[in-house]
Amino acid sequence: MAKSSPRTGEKIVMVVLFGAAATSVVVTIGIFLALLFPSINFFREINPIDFLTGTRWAPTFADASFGVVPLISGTFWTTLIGLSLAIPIGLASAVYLSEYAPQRIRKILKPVLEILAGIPSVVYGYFALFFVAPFILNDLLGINVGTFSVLSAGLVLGIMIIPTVASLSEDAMSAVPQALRQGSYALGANKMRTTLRVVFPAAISGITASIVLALSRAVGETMIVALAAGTRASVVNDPTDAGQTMTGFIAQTATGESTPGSLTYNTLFAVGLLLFLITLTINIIAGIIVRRIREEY
Amino acid sequence: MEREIPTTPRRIMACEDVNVYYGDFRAVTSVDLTFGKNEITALIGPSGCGKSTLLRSLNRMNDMVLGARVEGSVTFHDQEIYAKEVDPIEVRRRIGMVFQKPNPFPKSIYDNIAYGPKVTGMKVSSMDDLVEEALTRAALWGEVKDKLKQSAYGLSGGQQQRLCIARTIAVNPEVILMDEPCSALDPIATSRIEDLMVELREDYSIIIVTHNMQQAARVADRTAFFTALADEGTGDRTGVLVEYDKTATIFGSPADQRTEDYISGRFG
Amino acid sequence: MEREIPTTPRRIMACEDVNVYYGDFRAVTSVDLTFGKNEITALIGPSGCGKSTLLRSLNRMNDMVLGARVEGSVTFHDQEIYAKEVDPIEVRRRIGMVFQKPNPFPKSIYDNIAYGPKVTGMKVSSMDDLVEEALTRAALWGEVKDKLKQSAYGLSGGQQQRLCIARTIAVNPEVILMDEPCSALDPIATSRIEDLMVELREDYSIIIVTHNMQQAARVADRTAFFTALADEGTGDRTGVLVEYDKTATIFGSPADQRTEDYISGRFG
Amino acid sequence: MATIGALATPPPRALRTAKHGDTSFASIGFLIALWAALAFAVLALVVLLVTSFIDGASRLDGALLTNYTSQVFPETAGARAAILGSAWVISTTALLAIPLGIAAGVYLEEFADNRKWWNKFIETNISNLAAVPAIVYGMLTAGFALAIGMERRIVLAGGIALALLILPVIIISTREALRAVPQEIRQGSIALGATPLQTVWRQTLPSAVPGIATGSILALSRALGEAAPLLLLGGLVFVTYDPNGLFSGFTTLPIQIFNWAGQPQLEFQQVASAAIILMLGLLLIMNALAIFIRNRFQNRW
Amino acid sequence: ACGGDADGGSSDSGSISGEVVSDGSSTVQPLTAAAGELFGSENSGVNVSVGTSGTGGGFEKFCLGETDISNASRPIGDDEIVICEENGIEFTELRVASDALSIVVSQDNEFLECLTTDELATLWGPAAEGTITSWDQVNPEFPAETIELYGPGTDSGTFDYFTDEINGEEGASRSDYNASEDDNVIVQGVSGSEFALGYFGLSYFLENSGSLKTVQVDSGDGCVEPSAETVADDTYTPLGRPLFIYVKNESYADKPQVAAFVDYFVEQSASIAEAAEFIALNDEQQGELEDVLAGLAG
Ligand SMILES: Nc1ncnc2c1ncn2[C@@H]1O[C@H](COP(=O)(O)OP(=O)(O)OP(=O)(O)O)[C@@H](O)[C@H]1O
Ligand SMILES: Nc1ncnc2c1ncn2[C@@H]1O[C@H](COP(=O)(O)OP(=O)(O)OP(=O)(O)O)[C@@H](O)[C@H]1O
Ligand SMILES: [Mg+2]
Ligand SMILES: [Mg+2]
Ligand SMILES: O=P([O-])([O-])[O-]
Repeated sequence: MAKSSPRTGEKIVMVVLFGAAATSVVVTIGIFLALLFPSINFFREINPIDFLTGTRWAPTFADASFGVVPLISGTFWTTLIGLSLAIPIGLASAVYLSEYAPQRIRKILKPVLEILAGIPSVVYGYFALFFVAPFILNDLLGINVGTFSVLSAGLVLGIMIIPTVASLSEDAMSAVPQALRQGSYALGANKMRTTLRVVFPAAISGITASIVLALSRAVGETMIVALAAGTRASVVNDPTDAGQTMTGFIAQTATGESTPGSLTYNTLFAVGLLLFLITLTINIIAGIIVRRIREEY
Repeated sequence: MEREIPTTPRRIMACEDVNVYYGDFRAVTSVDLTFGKNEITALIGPSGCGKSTLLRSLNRMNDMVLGARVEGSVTFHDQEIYAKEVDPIEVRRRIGMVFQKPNPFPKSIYDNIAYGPKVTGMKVSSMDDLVEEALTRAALWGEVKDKLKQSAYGLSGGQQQRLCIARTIAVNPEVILMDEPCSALDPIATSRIEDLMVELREDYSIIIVTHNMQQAARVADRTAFFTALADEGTGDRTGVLVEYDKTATIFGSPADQRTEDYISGRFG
Repeated sequence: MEREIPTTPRRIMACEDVNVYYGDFRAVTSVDLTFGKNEITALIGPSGCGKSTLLRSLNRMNDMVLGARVEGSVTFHDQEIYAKEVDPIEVRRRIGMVFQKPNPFPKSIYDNIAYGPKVTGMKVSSMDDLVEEALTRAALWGEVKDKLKQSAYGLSGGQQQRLCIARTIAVNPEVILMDEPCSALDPIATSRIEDLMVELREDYSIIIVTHNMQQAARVADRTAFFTALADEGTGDRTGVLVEYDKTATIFGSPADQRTEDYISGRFG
Repeated sequence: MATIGALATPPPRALRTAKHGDTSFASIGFLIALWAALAFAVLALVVLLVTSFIDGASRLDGALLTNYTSQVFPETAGARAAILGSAWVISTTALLAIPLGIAAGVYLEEFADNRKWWNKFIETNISNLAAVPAIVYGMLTAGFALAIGMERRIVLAGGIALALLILPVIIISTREALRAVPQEIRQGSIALGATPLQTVWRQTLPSAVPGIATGSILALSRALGEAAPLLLLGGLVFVTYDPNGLFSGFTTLPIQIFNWAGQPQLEFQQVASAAIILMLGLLLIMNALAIFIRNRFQNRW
Repeated sequence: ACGGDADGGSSDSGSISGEVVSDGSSTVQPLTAAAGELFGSENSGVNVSVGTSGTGGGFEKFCLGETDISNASRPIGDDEIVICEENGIEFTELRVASDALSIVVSQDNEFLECLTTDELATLWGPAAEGTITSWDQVNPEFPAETIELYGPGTDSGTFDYFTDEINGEEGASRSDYNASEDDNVIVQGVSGSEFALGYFGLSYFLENSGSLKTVQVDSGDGCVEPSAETVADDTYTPLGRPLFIYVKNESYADKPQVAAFVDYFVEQSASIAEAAEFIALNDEQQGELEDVLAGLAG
């Protein structure tokens, strides 16, 4: 709704509404500044290159070292494992719900799946720690993991983001016009081919968006990795090892000593800034990709 | 109409006592119709009289509609298409369909045509040739031959509809069903499609639903006029066949008063 | 048509050199039209020729469409409705509109009618009386008087459309614009609406867009025929007024060949 | 060029083939794979619920609701302070985020001219905010509290952090709910002489209420389960009094669970599991409510 | 830190009410929480809140004046004293209980019975980082299996105490171990692997003696088991340690609820330690404690 010449009262309301929308920008700027100032102090003391390329992370030890690569490797592995579980399961669930499930079943199953997304991540953390690692991985699958491993944290993280992938992809596929399916059936295509070759490609921008959101969730998830991935900040080469993620470090350190102004405090915010920039970059790139795909057709 | 039309159609498809239900609601009641080979048959009648419903039951597209159910006999080359052992996928390949709103796939023009042959597993010696031929037959080749790799969404409405016809031709059906194929198009695009239908009649049998009586008069060999009556049982309105004859007869000297009222614009 | 129609309309609204743009695209080019008081004026023409666009520019509904822009003069009682000091809200109250698809609000029948008077701040001595009168005028009172508190969605399509007309009448407009008000309705509902329009003509001036030429012939006093031509500047198709005259003249002896072609079903 | 022509009049051929039908081997295999995926997801949920239940069932008692946590008597420790703390924080969150989110959603969906760069910018910005890690909102609030000299571990700070976290979710679901209201309803109202604002207030927004309510409940249930941002605010772990205002210290259920589960005594592990069940129960109720609203009040346009 | 009913009156047992804000050591937290709880059962108007920022984190807040009491598992450091002085915070140190910093391994572990302080230093020293990864590097008699280490994080007083005593410098430690302020994480980690080792306060061991066992420590006078007795008789060296609360003098003087709480804490230190499963002070230590308190009150 563009122009209109509202009365004065309406103009005031409109300004208020605009203000509400603009709050989001204020929040973003706020986040940026809140992270930036302590980070600047951090980088006064620590060379940014060393920070980004160093492979020893021991910021609070006597022999301190600020190479963030171990944390990035931890985040990378938990995210990778989480997505490798969530994308296939989530997409397959979405395809079933959107293309195959009878209306009645869909109405039940979709919300049931969404419950997975709503379960507190603290609960998931203990689930990974007390159930997935000892019983599923060690006993059932015979994969030898310690109590803490990026594998168990990543898998449970994957379970948590299944509904993010499934629900949004399902929305995208359901939004594909019925006319396209009919067109395909009328050419003698069966249901599987129609799904894979017409519906799926037509929904690809929505599906990509769902995966990106799941990716951001995985990168930013804190409690699961803080509880189940371990706290040893070494570069992770083997997913059955323990490791620490960026969020895990923040959570662990912030619960303890984090007096404003201290180097530890600044370190937290430097890692926070890095985390924020990573998710932001992912989203901006994904936004461009999604738009590109959409424009093509 | 300079064309000779046999008194009885050379049957390629037929309906016998066909009733179509949506759940408990009977949308079409007891239709008998014989469709002729290499003819254009038009189905006309006021909105809601079940034309689309009947058309969809001719190639089992109704299977896709929740709650839809067909009773009676629909045959194609004298085979019952609703028989247990019949594969509906094969039915739809051989009885193609073009829809009211052009519905190209969000793919390139080329891929739109190649899609059907690929998914139906047709043995094709040269896909390029097949695409060219289908587009040529749909009178579209000249306009698109330089942009085969571009998205079909860049075409105008009329071009898109011809693309959909080309796509249907590419899987080599015998019958083409069209549900108001021109109602979303402008007059010029409409007349191109009408010309195309007349050409296609040489190789295919065409059944078209149209709201536009002039269109039926212009292109159809035979016309069936439907209307909606109160169902004797439920009182709901249900579609019935009023009259079926050569188009010239339907428009010139209809046997039924309701047909005449409709044709002359007194209702509808 | 037993009715006397003056040669020149008794002007209530008029367009002068009206052009309507969507962004850079000119959808309607240079239209001059005078609408008569207590007359029904029909706008006809093929799809996409800008009928709806022009109609929406008569009560500034286009203000709501992103990118839409009206140039030229549209007057109501000789006042420029696009003048700076004019309140579009007031324009819309005095020039009501009825849409193609019946669009009752998801409220009770009563509240649907009462909505307009409430939001426009009309001083109403008895809302009940006003509701009854609007429904009576829209020939709906008898059918709904016992279920005023029930949801409007329980009504049939035809009843819903009459409810929308009643709702429009309730704010007491002078002109009622209708955009294909019957195209979603069955023939019986259509003929009730047509009867209603003829009745309403006594008190209101009506401008109707229709695809159905028979409908124009049946109800309109005057008919304007539009078509779409290639714009001289851009080459895009743009809507132009071909001919405007008494309905009898347009359908009986049109001055323009294109009108005759359209009327006789040779195109469109 | 004869590919089609030659085939155009084939001899009548049987309509029966199994090769391409929906009963082909590939089709069935595909369907089974889909089922398996969905079964996995549902199974994960069931296992999670069942294991939580087994561990905590013995402590699902009245004391869980009415007692404070206890260092001395872990076997009767309760979540009273955490339940009340969660209630305080979530109410604060709701009061902050819902009106703001709805207002922003209404502006963007109903009034913003999305060709204007600033509106586009706001839109992009909101979708990016939706992906910002929860813990970052905790850092923002901590930084903000520091800047204005506000205490960090109070109800208000927790409410602000969680409100910022769910704000984008509420904006987005408000917009979706508004978008689902057909354009015809707006046009009908405008054509009767209603102002755009009246139209929103009396037609569009009421019609969108079920959708907005559903989205808001789901967002709040997410906030209820969040611990990370509150940890950043130095969330208290041993609270044995009822929070009594916006400036009161507090603990919440997830933080209490986190703390209990970190204690050595078996009794604490049990009460942690019981609190998990309590929280899952709350969550299921909120989800069920959202689904109920979605199904019950969904408008059939 | 909590804006509770600071001035609300209480109905029962006298007139004291208000807040007692404490933070600091996670080792001492159960002790102070137990004290608060026992105290609260007699003085329902008083709210004692107990944070767990770690000893170091607690002192930082304490020296900024944010808390009344700071829990500590090591004595306050010189640099911390400076900050307190800068901010005009005067305080009193009260030793309220004892602890045996315990080295723990899994019940499944069969080769670790006793470690010398030198072996501990080899295992945990900064030089071990990335190099000492297999048990046979610590002692050739141990199996050639990968070492898995768990310990408290750097905010922890336990960490400070351990590194000071074993590695010779506070904060000097290898960093490639699983560090956590949450001692139960250490319990989980160590009990999960027969080649894992960790350290924390004795009470965590006592609660988990089903899945863990302690390693004796040899500081030159033979292997000694950590226990209440060996701590009380000072034979568990160097890892037997005092636990403290630090009280802000101003709070003790101005806030009756703080004074009442601290008095209670000192008087009942034995029963509080018992309730929280800590090692109570011996008589001599209890006497010293009461003297210090008398000085503060006087
Ligand atoms: N999917 C469906 N479910 C239930 N009823 C349906 C469905 N499709 C159509 N109907 C009903 O069946 C009747 C016939 O509809 P159909 O679409 O076949 O009519 P039509 O003659 O094609 O009308 P039109 O000219 O408007 O396209 C109508 O009453 C319609 O409401
Ligand atoms: N909101 C819009 N934005 C951009 N272009 C539009 C918009 N609405 C209509 N148009 C274009 O303006 C031209 C005229 O459209 P309009 O809807 O007025 O035609 P019409 O004569 O009412 O057609 P119909 O009979 O199909 O309703 C068309 O080319 C159409 O594509
Ligand atoms: Mg139809
Ligand atoms: Mg129109
Ligand atoms: O939490 P600490 O007792 O180890 O400081």
